Amino acid sequence: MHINVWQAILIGFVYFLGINAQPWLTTIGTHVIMRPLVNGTIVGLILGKPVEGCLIGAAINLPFLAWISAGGTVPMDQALAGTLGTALAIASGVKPAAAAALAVPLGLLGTVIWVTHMTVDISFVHMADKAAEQGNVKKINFLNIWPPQLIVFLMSVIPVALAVYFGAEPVAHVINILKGRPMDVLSVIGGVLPALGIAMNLRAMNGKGMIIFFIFGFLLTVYSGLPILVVSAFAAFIGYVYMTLYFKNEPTADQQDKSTD
Amino acid sequence: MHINVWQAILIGFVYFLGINAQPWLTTIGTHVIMRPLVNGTIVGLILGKPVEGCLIGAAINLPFLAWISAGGTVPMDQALAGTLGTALAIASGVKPAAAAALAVPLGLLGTVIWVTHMTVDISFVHMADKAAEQGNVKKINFLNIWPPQLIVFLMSVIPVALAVYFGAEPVAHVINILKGRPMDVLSVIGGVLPALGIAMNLRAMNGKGMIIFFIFGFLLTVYSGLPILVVSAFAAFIGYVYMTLYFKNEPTADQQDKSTD
Amino acid sequence: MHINVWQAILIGFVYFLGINAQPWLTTIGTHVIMRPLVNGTIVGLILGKPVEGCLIGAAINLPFLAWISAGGTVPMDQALAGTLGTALAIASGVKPAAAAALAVPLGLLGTVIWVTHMTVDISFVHMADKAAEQGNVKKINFLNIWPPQLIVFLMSVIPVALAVYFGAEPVAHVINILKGRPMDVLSVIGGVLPALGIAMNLRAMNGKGMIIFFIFGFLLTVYSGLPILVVSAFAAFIGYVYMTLYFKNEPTADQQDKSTD
Amino acid sequence: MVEITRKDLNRSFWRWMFFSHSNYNYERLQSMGVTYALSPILKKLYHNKPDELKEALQRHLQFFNTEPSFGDPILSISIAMEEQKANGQPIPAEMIEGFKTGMMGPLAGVGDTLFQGIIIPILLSFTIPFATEGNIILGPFAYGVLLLGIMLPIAHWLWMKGYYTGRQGILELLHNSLLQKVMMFAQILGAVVIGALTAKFVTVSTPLAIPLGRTSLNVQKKVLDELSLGILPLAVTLATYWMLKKKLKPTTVLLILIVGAAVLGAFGIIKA
Amino acid sequence: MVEITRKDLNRSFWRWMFFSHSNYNYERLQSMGVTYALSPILKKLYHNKPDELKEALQRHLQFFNTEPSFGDPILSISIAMEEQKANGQPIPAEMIEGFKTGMMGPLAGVGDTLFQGIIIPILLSFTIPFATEGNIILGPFAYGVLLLGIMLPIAHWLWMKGYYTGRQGILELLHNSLLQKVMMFAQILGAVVIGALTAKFVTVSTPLAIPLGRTSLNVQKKVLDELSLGILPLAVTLATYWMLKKKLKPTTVLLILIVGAAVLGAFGIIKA
Amino acid sequence: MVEITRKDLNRSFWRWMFFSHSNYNYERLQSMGVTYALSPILKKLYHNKPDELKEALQRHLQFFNTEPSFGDPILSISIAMEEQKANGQPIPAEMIEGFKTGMMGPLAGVGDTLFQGIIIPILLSFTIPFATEGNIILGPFAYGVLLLGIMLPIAHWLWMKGYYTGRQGILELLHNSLLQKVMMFAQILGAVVIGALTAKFVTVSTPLAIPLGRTSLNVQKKVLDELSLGILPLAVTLATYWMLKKKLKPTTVLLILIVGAAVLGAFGIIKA
Ligand SMILES: OC[C@H]1O[C@H](O)[C@@H](O)[C@@H](O)[C@@H]1O
Ligand SMILES: OC[C@H]1O[C@H](O)[C@@H](O)[C@@H](O)[C@@H]1O
Ligand SMILES: OC[C@H]1O[C@H](O)[C@@H](O)[C@@H](O)[C@@H]1O
Repeated sequence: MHINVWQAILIGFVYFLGINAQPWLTTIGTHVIMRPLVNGTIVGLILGKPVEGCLIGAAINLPFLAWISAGGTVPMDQALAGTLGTALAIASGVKPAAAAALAVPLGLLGTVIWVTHMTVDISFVHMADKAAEQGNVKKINFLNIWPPQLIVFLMSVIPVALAVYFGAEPVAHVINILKGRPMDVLSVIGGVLPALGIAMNLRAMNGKGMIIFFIFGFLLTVYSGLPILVVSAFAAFIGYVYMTLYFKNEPTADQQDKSTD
Repeated sequence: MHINVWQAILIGFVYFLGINAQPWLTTIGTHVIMRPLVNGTIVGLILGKPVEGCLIGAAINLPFLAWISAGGTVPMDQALAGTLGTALAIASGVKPAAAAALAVPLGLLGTVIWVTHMTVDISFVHMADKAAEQGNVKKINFLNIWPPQLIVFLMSVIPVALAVYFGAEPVAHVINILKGRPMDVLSVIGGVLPALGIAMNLRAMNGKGMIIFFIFGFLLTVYSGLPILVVSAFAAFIGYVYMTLYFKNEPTADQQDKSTD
Repeated sequence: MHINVWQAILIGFVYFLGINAQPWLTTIGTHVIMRPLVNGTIVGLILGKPVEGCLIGAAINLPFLAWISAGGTVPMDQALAGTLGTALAIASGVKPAAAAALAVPLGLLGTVIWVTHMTVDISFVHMADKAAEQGNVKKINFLNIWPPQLIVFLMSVIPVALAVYFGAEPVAHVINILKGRPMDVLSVIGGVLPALGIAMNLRAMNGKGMIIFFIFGFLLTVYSGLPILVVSAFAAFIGYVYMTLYFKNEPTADQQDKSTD
Repeated sequence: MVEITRKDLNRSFWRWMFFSHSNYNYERLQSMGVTYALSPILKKLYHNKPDELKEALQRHLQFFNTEPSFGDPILSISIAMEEQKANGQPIPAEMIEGFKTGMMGPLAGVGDTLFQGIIIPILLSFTIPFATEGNIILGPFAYGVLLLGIMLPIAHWLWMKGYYTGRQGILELLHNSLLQKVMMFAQILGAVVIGALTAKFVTVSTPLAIPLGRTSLNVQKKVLDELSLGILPLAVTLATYWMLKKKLKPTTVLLILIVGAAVLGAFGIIKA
Repeated sequence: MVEITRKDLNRSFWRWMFFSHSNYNYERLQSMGVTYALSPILKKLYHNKPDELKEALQRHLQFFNTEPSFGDPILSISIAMEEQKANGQPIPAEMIEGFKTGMMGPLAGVGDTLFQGIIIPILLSFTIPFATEGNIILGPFAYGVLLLGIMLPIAHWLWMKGYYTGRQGILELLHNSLLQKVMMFAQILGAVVIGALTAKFVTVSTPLAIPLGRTSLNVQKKVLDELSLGILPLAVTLATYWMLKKKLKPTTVLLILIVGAAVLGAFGIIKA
Repeated sequence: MVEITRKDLNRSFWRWMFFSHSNYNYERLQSMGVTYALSPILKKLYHNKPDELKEALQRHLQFFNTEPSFGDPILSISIAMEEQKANGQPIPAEMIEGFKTGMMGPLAGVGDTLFQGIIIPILLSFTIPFATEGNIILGPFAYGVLLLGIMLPIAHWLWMKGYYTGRQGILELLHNSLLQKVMMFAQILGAVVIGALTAKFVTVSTPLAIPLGRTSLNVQKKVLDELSLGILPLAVTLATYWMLKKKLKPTTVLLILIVGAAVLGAFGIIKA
């Protein structure tokens, strides 16, 4: 399908909003818009295909399940994978699993923008130091928002808009050539990639026992066929019992509550 | 169907036996006969339709699941709902759920009899005081049983027998008029009422954690489709494990047993 | 089917290897070959019907599930039941359950061989005492292996080979006569016998609580229909949780590991 | 010296079991049942002492109330005390009275919770499902047999235990972790079982369908069931629980349920 | 005496929520976000004291970094300290600075684990399954609403709690077993849920068939599925976990997965 | 000074593994196996001291019995003691003898329970189901491989651990909660697994039908299965367990089972 200039620019803007810790409800807002689940859907909306965007975004999101940014590190840029990836996938009519295989590597590219941003911003801090010497609060406030955000804005909107506008056709062409076996291989990759997100999450949880609970969840789901929400209701039950028994000898605010009601 | 005089009187007598804490194995016997599950079946037996009585009695019993009489309070009179309700329902051929919706409110009526009983009985206590002054054991024993029981007997058998004998036809008539939409609404009510018995029971158990176990039981049943006996076998397993782990550091008679066998 | 001389002798040799604690990887090897599951299959292999051997061996093995030899006691001789039983069952074409009913009593017979062995061997100990006085290490070593093993060899290979060679036909004949009702009764017995092995195992585990876990495993399997391996995965989960909560206050090497990784 | 025999004890026990509430009243509650149950023993103990008999009768005609089965050791221990008193031990009347009024509350609390709050609902939960299929044997009959089979032996065991081990024995029992363990086990069992009961017997769903152009969205199947099967019955039950927690009277809640179900049912928003 | 009002606190809170990272940089990280958020309060406190205002601005322009939502009480407590200082209490600048640098690490640790490591993955696990069926409402929309509905109230509550109960209140919270309980509960929930996710979304099986004379042995159905359904997805996930444990970088692992899947897929050893 | 090398230790280990029971007898049990296993080491240690060699041989020809795999560190520790003795340390013969007889009981107890009572039944439970479908690889073969793969490494590890950490190391192991944890875990696993085994392999049901007028009541389907599926197999197994608990000999129980099943089967009361 064809993508027009305005759509391309809007998609670039979605990417801008999804960059790690961007303003407009900083870490909170961006924990939402950064996720391909969300920005993929928005991109789909812009292109008039929200459901496709949702399906593809969800697929791209899985390998980023446990994406953690701590201390300013950004392991991969899922916002780029989500926005650009979804846009190109919709434009060339790829299935979600293959789309994920194609989009995830884009996440590696995006970190360049983040590093540049965090480097350039240093100069504004030094200006702020001077403003502080003069007690110029207004200037500090201005420096915190306008110059750095303008730069990120340009650095994010322009390249993404260009990539979407000019990239859609060639990518669709290449995809067309790949039909058949190569496309199947992409699906295989797409089917395996979610393992990364899950494994990273497991490691982030960091505790031997968690592997046991993880395998339990896996087997319960595989053999019962229950939906995830129901599995998680049972998990909550188990978690509650485990937690209660584990901490039973340590009085908490909670228990004191109990004894008085 | 037609109910004859003797059946009506017998049903009244069943109600007499089912009043809270009546003699003939006081609290123990009446914990049995008081329950609509039981007296409904007996009423059915008297009317020659034991299975119908059983079905209706069970339905009427659910909202009274957690009926608790403590310190002489009687929240509702389930014996009246069970006996009179089942008799009238059988007489007019109502389905169990609708029967429950009709019978439960009768339970409110019955408390009048109980309150009267507990008030009138005071006078016999005062007579007993006098007998005690004279050391007249025989008289005290007589006063404990004959006068008060005669009064309850009349107070319970007569009105119920009358209600059953004269009520059956008009009730059946009204029910006949209600066929269709109004009857459906009664079924809706009957479907919701068991929630009361269950909720009262939950509250009587009194402990935050119990809600969690309750929801677990609900979800397990809904998603596994297992019969209640089997669910309760699993519940017993969980209860055993929980209890053992909870009390593991406190030696009990039980554990001392263990170490020696 | 016909069993030839060499097959009979080989089967006798399998029995020799399967006698409690025989050499060639003593207790370890014989914990393997002693089991009807294993020696039944080997016998099947010798007779050219490995799958039948496997099926019958498995059936015979169940009542011996918790066979425990402690301090040299040998409650029953499962190796004889497994080898001779499988050989005769294959020869007469009996179904596994009935085969088990026929073979298990053979286990009682076999203990005679074991007792003889442990009695005769005493004489070699006395010879070894003398060798020790002379510091004759070589002789002690010889006495530990050759004389006793030769005796067990003869005592085990000969009778079993004879029983297999000459017994096959008469047994097949008898079995043929038993077809119909008597055979059904054998199947009934065979269906009940595994209870013995399981019950002995339960007792060996020795702890009230284990009955609860046992019943849980039973009900879970009966109502879920899951294969045993999957049930045991869930059991492992439960065991892990139970164990962790049970020992949570006692630091172990394991936990110290955890805190440093 | 007068001695209470096992037979005396049993006789008293059955008198109590049968007639504890026959003259139940607002002024003294179970006092006449108590006196009735103890009277043969009092007669025996104070055989030739009419004054002491009178005092004893008056003593036990005082206010008394407890859970009849679980609280019965209070009476058998009182018997033991009366026996010692009759045989010359220096036991003042106040001691017996104080003991009775001191113990009747705690034992009623535990007993009511255990029997009426846990065991009976569990037994009903086991048997009602059979009854709703018309099975009288596994339904009402099994309920009655199981209930008597559980409660009578407990009551009798406690009565004897009370007389023979005395106050100390009963207090130990109350604080023993065995009782706590049984309570916890029964509570968990009960909670899960009434959860199962909710799943089977609270029935409510919605027939609503939201029109979406040519097709329409089945709210029950496409929304509620996606979140969880049976979410409406569960919600109704939890809402009822919440109302009770907010101290609404059961009769009020009953009314709310009836009117609510009637209105929503009449407007076709819910169905059975 | 200048007093900080609830309105002042709220204003600062939202400034922090919106612009904590707008000039995020390698030298001082969130320092400018902090100064931006606190500046209205500093202006109010040091209204007629330009020198003290300058010092305060410089103080907060120093290096600072924490988890913005969970670590925000550090800032509200700093506000309380600045208020006392402005009102003449002997609070040296070093105390405020020391407090900030001392607390930012621990709170970032707990906060990152709780939010990014547990809550967000759980919410994604709940909503992605709906999204893969094209359900936008229960998918991305529900994700966003739930996340904001959980994180914003926590952040705001902590901010207020910080100002009103001070350092002590926050330390208690950190060591309280309630926090540990919540963490453990959430971890278990999370672990089970991502196990379920693995079952639903990691897809890999083998089309291999071992020829056995005339028939052939379907490896997937006759061998792998006999051991456990989904054993390949589980193995792949655990292998990935193991690689990460061996300190391989995520990007390296990503590469290994892509190349591995491509090669095995191309040779027809595995399929999606 | 004579030194025992790793190679010496390994040699002894395998001699023990292979021939511990080759001359097993009622008088001294494993004593000749012990002497056989230790003899190369004794020869080396007391190379030029024929008298001490004789004494050592006689020492180890004394009564000895333990679980060969789990109890093997007793022998490797004895080796360490003999080594020190040979090198002049003041170790009296009684010390070595006392150590052996003191340790052989406890280690046999734990070892027999762990291996024969738990691990072997579990492995059989895993593999027999495959065997009953004729799968030789996942059946008997897997059983053998898994058993050796578990027991041999444990035996070898303990042997080495015994020599190098000595008595102290083994005692610590025995009282360490790790061993208790493993035992508990294995017991629970085992109990559940043999429960599953009961469900799959104890087969008994009733063909009885109670005539009720024109129709008849299928006892299995309408009564037993309503209470619980598989209630007869479970009952038979628990009854068997109960008989064993009542100290009946396994052979007696075997007889009861056979006769009982035969009679009930012949009269058509039960079927397979
Ligand atoms: O680690 C604390 C904090 O550091 C940076 O500000 C970002 O990476 C945040 O996402 C993170 O929460
Ligand atoms: O509360 C103790 C006791 O009080 C009254 O006697 C009745 O309500 C009983 O049902 C109850 O057990
Ligand atoms: O009890 C220890 C040990 O005794 C004998 O050697 C045999 O019965 C072994 O199987 C057992 O392990």
